[in-house]
Amino acid sequence: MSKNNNVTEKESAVIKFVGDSGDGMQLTGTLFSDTAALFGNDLATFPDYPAEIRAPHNTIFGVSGFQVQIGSIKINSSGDFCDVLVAMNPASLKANLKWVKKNGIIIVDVDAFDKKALDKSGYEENPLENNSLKDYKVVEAPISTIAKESLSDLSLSAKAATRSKNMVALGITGYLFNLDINSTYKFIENKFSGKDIIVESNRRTLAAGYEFARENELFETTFFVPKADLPKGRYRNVTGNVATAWGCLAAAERSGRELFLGSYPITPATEILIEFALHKSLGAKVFQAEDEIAGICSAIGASYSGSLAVTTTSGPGFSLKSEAIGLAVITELPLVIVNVQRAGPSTGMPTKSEQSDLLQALYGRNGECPVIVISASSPANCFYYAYEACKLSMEHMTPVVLLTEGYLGNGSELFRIPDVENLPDINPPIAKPNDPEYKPYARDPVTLARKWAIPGTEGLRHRIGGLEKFNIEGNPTTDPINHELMTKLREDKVKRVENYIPDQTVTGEDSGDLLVVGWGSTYGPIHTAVKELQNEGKKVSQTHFHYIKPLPKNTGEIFRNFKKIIVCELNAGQFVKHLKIEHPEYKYLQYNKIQGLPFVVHELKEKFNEILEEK
Amino acid sequence: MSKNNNVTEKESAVIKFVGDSGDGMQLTGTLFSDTAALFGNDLATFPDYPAEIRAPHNTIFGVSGFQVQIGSIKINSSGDFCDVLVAMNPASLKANLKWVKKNGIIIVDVDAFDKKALDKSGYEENPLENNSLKDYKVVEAPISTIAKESLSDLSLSAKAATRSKNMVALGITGYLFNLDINSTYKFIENKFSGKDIIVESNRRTLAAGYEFARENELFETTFFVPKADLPKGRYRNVTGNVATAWGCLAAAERSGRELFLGSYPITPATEILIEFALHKSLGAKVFQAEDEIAGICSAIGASYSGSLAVTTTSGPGFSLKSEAIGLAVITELPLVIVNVQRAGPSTGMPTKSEQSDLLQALYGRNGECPVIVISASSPANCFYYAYEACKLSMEHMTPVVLLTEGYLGNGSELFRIPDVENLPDINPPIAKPNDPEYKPYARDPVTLARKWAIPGTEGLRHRIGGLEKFNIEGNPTTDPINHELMTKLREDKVKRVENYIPDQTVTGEDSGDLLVVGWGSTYGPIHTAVKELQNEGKKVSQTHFHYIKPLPKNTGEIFRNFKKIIVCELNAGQFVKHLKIEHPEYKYLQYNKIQGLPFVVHELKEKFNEILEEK
Amino acid sequence: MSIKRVPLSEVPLTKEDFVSDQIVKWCPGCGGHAILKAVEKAFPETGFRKENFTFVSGIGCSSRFPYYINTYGIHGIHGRANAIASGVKIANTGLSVWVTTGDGDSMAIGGNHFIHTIRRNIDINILLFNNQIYGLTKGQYSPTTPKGEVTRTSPHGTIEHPFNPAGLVMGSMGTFFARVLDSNVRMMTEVVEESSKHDGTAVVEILQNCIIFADKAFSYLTDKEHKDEYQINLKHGEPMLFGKDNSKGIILKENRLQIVKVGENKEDDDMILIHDQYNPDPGIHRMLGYMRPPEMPRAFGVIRAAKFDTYDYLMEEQIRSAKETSGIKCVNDLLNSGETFEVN
Amino acid sequence: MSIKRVPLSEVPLTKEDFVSDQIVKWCPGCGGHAILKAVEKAFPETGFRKENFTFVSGIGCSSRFPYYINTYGIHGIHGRANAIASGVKIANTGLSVWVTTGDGDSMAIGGNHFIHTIRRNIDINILLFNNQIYGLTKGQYSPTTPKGEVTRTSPHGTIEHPFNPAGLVMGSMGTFFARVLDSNVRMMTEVVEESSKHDGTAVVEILQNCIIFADKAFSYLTDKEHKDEYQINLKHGEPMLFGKDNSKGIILKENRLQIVKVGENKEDDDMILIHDQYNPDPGIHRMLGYMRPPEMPRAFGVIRAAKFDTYDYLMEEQIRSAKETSGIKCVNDLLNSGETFEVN
Ligand SMILES: Cc1ncc(C[n+]2csc(CCOP(=O)(O)OP(=O)(O)O)c2C)c(N)n1
Ligand SMILES: Cc1ncc(C[n+]2csc(CCOP(=O)(O)OP(=O)(O)O)c2C)c(N)n1
Ligand code: SF4
Ligand code: SF4
Ligand SMILES: [Mg+2]
Ligand SMILES: [Mg+2]
Repeated sequence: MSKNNNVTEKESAVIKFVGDSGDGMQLTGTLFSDTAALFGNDLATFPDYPAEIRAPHNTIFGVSGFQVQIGSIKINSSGDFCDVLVAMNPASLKANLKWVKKNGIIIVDVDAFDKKALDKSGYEENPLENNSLKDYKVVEAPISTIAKESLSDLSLSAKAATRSKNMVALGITGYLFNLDINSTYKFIENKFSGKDIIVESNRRTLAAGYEFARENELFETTFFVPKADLPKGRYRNVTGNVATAWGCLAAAERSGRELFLGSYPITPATEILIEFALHKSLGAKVFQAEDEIAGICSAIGASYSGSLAVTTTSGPGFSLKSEAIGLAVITELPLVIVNVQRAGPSTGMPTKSEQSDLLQALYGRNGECPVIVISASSPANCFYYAYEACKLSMEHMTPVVLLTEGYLGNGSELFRIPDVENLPDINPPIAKPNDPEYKPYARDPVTLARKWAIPGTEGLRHRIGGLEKFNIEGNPTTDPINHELMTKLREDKVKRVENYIPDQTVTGEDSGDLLVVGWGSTYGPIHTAVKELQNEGKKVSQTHFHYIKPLPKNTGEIFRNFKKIIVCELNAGQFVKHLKIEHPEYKYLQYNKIQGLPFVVHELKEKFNEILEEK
Repeated sequence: MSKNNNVTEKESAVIKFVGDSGDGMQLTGTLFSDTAALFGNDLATFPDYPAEIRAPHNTIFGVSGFQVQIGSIKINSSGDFCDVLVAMNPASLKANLKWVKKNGIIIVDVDAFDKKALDKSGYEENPLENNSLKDYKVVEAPISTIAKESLSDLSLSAKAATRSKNMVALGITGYLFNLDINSTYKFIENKFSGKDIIVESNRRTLAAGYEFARENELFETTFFVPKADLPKGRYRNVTGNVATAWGCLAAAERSGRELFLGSYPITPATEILIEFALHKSLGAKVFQAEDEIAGICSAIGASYSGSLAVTTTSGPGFSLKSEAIGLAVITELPLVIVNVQRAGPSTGMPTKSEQSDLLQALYGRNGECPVIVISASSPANCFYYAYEACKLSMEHMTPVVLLTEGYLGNGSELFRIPDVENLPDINPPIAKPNDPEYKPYARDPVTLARKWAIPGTEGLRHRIGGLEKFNIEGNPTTDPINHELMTKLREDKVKRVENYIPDQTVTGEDSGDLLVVGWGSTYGPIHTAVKELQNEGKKVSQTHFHYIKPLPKNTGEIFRNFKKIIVCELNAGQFVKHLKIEHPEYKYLQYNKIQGLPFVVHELKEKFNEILEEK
Repeated sequence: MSIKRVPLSEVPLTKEDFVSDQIVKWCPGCGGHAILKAVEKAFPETGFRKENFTFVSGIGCSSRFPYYINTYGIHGIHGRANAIASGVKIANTGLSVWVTTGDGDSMAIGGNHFIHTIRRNIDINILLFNNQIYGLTKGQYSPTTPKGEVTRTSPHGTIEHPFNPAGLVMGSMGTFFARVLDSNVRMMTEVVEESSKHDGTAVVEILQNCIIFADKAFSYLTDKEHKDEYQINLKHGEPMLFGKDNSKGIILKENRLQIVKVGENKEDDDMILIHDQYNPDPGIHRMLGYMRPPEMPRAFGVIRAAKFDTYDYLMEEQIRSAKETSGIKCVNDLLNSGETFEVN
Repeated sequence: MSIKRVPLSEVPLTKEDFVSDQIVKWCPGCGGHAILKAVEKAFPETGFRKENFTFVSGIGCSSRFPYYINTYGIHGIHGRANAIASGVKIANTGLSVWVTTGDGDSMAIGGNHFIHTIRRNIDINILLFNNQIYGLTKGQYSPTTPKGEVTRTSPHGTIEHPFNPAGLVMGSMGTFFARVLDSNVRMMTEVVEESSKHDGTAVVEILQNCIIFADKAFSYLTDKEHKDEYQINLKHGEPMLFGKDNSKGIILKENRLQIVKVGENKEDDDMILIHDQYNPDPGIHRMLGYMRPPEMPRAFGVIRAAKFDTYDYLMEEQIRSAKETSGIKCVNDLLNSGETFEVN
């Protein structure tokens, strides 16, 4: 398709679309990513939007962005700095310039750089005119004009027409990356099926952008990112939140338990709830509760009555669930609590990501109140850890907290679609009708799990509750020795899960100068940084945790073989506190960032190098 | 008054009254204690009652007890084992026999040992008849009969008459300890003033018990516990919950701020709310909210509008307050949260004591959300730590969690009444009208506290809230660097409180073989155990923490000088986790008890000896 | 309309099938004992299979109920009984779900779940033990304590207007509301049975005497001298008569319920209302719910039992229809739906 | 009766005294802008000192309001605005306290605080932005979303009966309820001012258009074709007339509000109701609150403004009287009260 024959092949590229929150940057980015994915690129995306729904035009705080990294190699994160920035107005350029690589391409809608917009964004001079962008390749395109013109003969309002300008930008970018615009059309058709006028206007503006770039030889060279060398299989692009919902649905199917979701909307976890609500055909019962407390309490009720019960939330909602988690712990019922962490404390920065609810997950309840805590590290593996959370919860009859993050929940990446039949079996310990041995708190001698006796079953009538109860019999009691026993049993039951989880693994050598420890969304940047240092010959390895409580059994063995250990987190140091408690025999260095932003590779490398050089 | 001339002087004695939950054991114990206190004994009490209001008669789980230790020496706890047990029925005898010292006196209401009562209590034979109590001095008194007879000419129902039998028991015990029964009369008169018939019946039965003991020479010897050698001053008996309320009222008076309490009843914290409600004349505004969330939120509102705001609760209610504590942290408003801990998790054992909310106090909120955490260690010093909590909260503009325990809240001891004028000054940083420098988040350079600008003040209109905000200006922002700065400032503000709290002290030598670390209600038993070992020449010292976050600055210095450190707690090991985080350079041994019961001295000594012997 | 899917018992049941082996730990003389008896009596009458009864409660004296009856049961946390019960029922629609809760549990901390459950018309039965006090925590005022009452937290009398549970139920568009006295075991038994048959959230307010902390709170209704004048027992289809020998009737005039003496005036007699508990319009039910001495008698019996779709039924319907129409039949279908591509 | 102790401004104020320097971040076209304007206009009319206005909010688009007006303000957490405001007012009765909240904030998560604040009649003003959707979280259904509506969490339509805020207010014995349209800035301004003068909890339900997620939710009321028939503006002391040229009136007949054509029938004309917002009996106010098209018009304006003691007033009274009668005047008195003894 390219008119210009000058095509540069790239292993990977980072593209970021930025504009007003009403400019449709999220859709643009998603379409770009889907098109690249369908072609066969590996990728990871990250949408970054303000808390305001439609913030005032042309303001810095109103900037909405969508970043994607595509590659012919394995892509582990949405990337630090971008090769191409598409900026729909001055404010978005201003807010994002620092993220553009030197010599990177900046495509701007030159129509949007009028005096008013420049003033509102805080630019004193037009940056397109004062040479301040000389370190970049700036491509000025009259994007709004192109949109308007290409739609002139359609009966659309001027507003609707300008709303399509994002498709012009996408057309230009598609041209730049030699994307197959025909598949983008198809995505548009599916998305807006039934709304012909919208399909048509988007199609036209997309084509117009593409043609404009081609006709005007807008770029010295276009780029081509070859197909990634992916393992055989069927793939799709998936966000962490969607993957989380799917993992739970798969666990329901495989365990033969109906799924019940009790949830209350909260950014950035709402999309899990939305995804469940879409799939009534799979039998999931979705209860949008009046608040988070009703969300979790209805789930506890559903669990008691035999469903795989899930509740999803983010920080403030997780706080509200504290008391009820205690009830699930003492009643020893299965329950999966998903916390898509966001930046705190309190309401904090709701649309920004952070890893600061880990200690709350471990300790945020009255009394000695242990739960299993696990975490996902990429949008796609949210599927597997959600599945695992459900499995552990049902098989061990205890609540599980699954920690993800806004960055994972909203971000997307390629997901190799598994066959649900190949996922591990799930065998909840369901009590049999009229089992003469049944006692509410009789335990499996190996896992210590009690049985799940479902109301309606003959011969198993029993009562449980939030009071301390006798082991085995289950009647309430304040017997001192029994309370100590039960407290230990509840802890031990969680501890024994270490026998059911995989060993912790190391990326790189099993011993060396520095072991980099992380958990959650930071896998990608840490991995890249460590790999690069390894390539430079440094004795650095990575170990990334998904199982937080209990920790894998071999954790200590891994730590033992490194001279130094550094724990990197997007908080003030929470996992490191946990390690100090669980493995006090080691010394831990820390690298922490509390900015609502992911790590960038170069800051990590700098830090690691610094440590390696210290003797 | 004693007919029997044989009087044995005792340094201290432990007396426990036990009976059905309707038997009035709490009143009996209180009257005994108040009488001893008025005489001049030092003392400590502990009431121990079931969750049921009037549990079925004669059942083990329905037993209500009240233990008191009186002494001519300093009394640090209500004692481990009792010298005298007063048991009103078989069930209470059965439940408490294990707590009676060998050769101790057991006074029973022999009228209550009928077949039915014995059956219900689970005794197969009458223990009074089968020689099973041969290791004790059993005193059988027809207590019910005495009560009935002494009231025969009063127009009282039979039920009302038997309800007075506790006074007979008190009369007997009063005789045994040579108490001044006249002052007991006065207490009764005050308590039931206006209800003449009750005063009269109690007076009569009390006298009848006393006379019965005297006439029948019930005891080989009576006891006399001389006055304690107390520092000069005015004294009273006070429970921890009442002392907590008073400490807050004193802080309100000294700071010139009105007190606002937003609270919801919960065992064992309700008495604080009740005590505040009694003293409207001091201007305290007491809002009994619809739940704990409204309790704390109304307090936050009151704090914003200029009051010293307090909220009181116990474990489950503390969980519910998690989210709102975050709001108080990020708005940097003063707020005192009192958690009278009880045994968890969940509803747990509501009337039993435990120290298991410490980690929740530290970490039980979303995001990085630091608060000051302090704790009281005796009923009387609840007054001072409540005062201190208010002072630190207002002067440093941050929430403070004050941890007490059911054992402290319900327990009582002698309290030397201070002059409120002599308490430390409290100077909240209140912004002045029309202060041109005022900015919502401008900070004191030393404490980092922002100013308290009270609605209604001219020239200070401003807005605060749960979103992250710019330092100094206070407008909401998601600026990355600012968020990191604010997170650190909030932490640092709490950390700097270490400059305003006293150094940690050591009881005993500053160095040695073993340092015993504790916090909260365990002070008494640990102190006694350590003192006894010291007297045996062992190199053991005690350090007891009241300031948990931040820890006193010299904590490490103290730890450094001991070969071993053991942390003793009534939980599964929470403070020790905190120490591992804050002072990872030391090794900690642990002694934990999770039975809803306090430590007893001999178990501690045994453990300490064991450690001392290990080489 | 919701279809009750609680399976019926194959054998006839008796009270004994529900008697638990646990010791009942309420105070002697507590109104709870009578309520327990009424429930044990009513349950065999429902015809439901005994394994399909499930009790849910919060915290309070009233919330100990599940331990005292031989069914499935979950003793929850304070205020959350209705939220837990909502989950129990939605997840397992074959159960007959019963909530026992107090005026503190459902009107104070649990007020929100109470009104939302009612609004959604989830098919559960709520036995609200209204003793106008917090019993278990020993005598603090509750949201139904009469204004001015002295309690442990209101030494100078409360300053709060109490809720009328009927007001909240009607204000939340409730479909079933009944009121009974703990001392009237016969009526309680009948009402419990009627409640069990109602499709949707059935609220039964039980005026329960707490002998320890609010003794005689309802004696103004039950005293010999007032009993006849201050109570009216409503029965569907029957005229609203009360007083000694049914000498008084209730009519609606000038938008107010008023009392007439029977037989004094033909016109009045003709206006005496016939109780229609099934009337979908809550207008008169609301007025009946609010009636209060001394002007009017307090209404007892089933005041409202209107038919509306239940939440749990509508949810099952949506799932059924989605299953019929959607191409996604299993999770593999879901994973492979939308845009996917093959790498070979 | 409560005495308003909000001090008056010594100088006359104007709208500009309340305009904030912050950028208003609501979507262009959001109903919030008009509400803000109405409040800015109304406040100078109250005569109150500008430093004594305090805004409190929860979380939601509506809850951003405090940032946009130049008063004292606290932006709280989701659902808790009314609880926070209760504390603000009780602690500092000299303030004129305003809550801005949404249908999610006060009807979903905050429902309990809403009804309890109303029950207690705490003297605050609640501006309830009812846009029938969760705006800030991008379009999930709320407890006021009409049944059947398709939203992001109800792809097949909701199955929940919505709350009518008037029902909850009346069911909680509310003393003040008004309803206004965001498009009617004049009425909003008047109602806000009336609310400010009311002693007790004043709830103003503002039907607010969310242009992004529930656009035109109220167009059935405001469309040219329906406007006249579906809206009635109530004014105290005036007959309840509406329709084109006030051609219709409302009467009460057979316990129902009904519409009559004015001038058709003398008897009907005489029955046309005169609005009495101060009537302590909530009977007719409740009916007015529930009226709904197509049968009846929706009622706007102040529907109820009854006088009852406020909680904050009663509390101050109790404190005043305790101060007068108690011997305990300071904490030293307290510490030394009861049984104490001297050791020398
Ligand atoms: C979260 C929480 N808050 C408070 C309590 C303490 N509490 C237990 S029961 C109760 C009130 C009981 O009153 P009600 O619901 O009327 O029940 P009753 O005992 O009168 O039957 C309270 C405040 C608790 N257990 N949990
Ligand atoms: C504890 C908690 N739960 C959930 C949220 C997410 N949340 C923020 S606003 C909102 C609802 C907003 O709806 P509404 O109150 O109607 O306000 P609107 O935006 O429509 O004005 C929700 C669910 C939150 N911030 N905190
Ligand atoms: S305290 Fe009251 S409600 Fe509770 S069991 Fe006793 S009598 Fe019943
Ligand atoms: S999302 Fe709706 S309610 Fe929120 S600011 Fe935009 S238009 Fe207003
Ligand atoms: Mg009650
Ligand atoms: Mg809304």
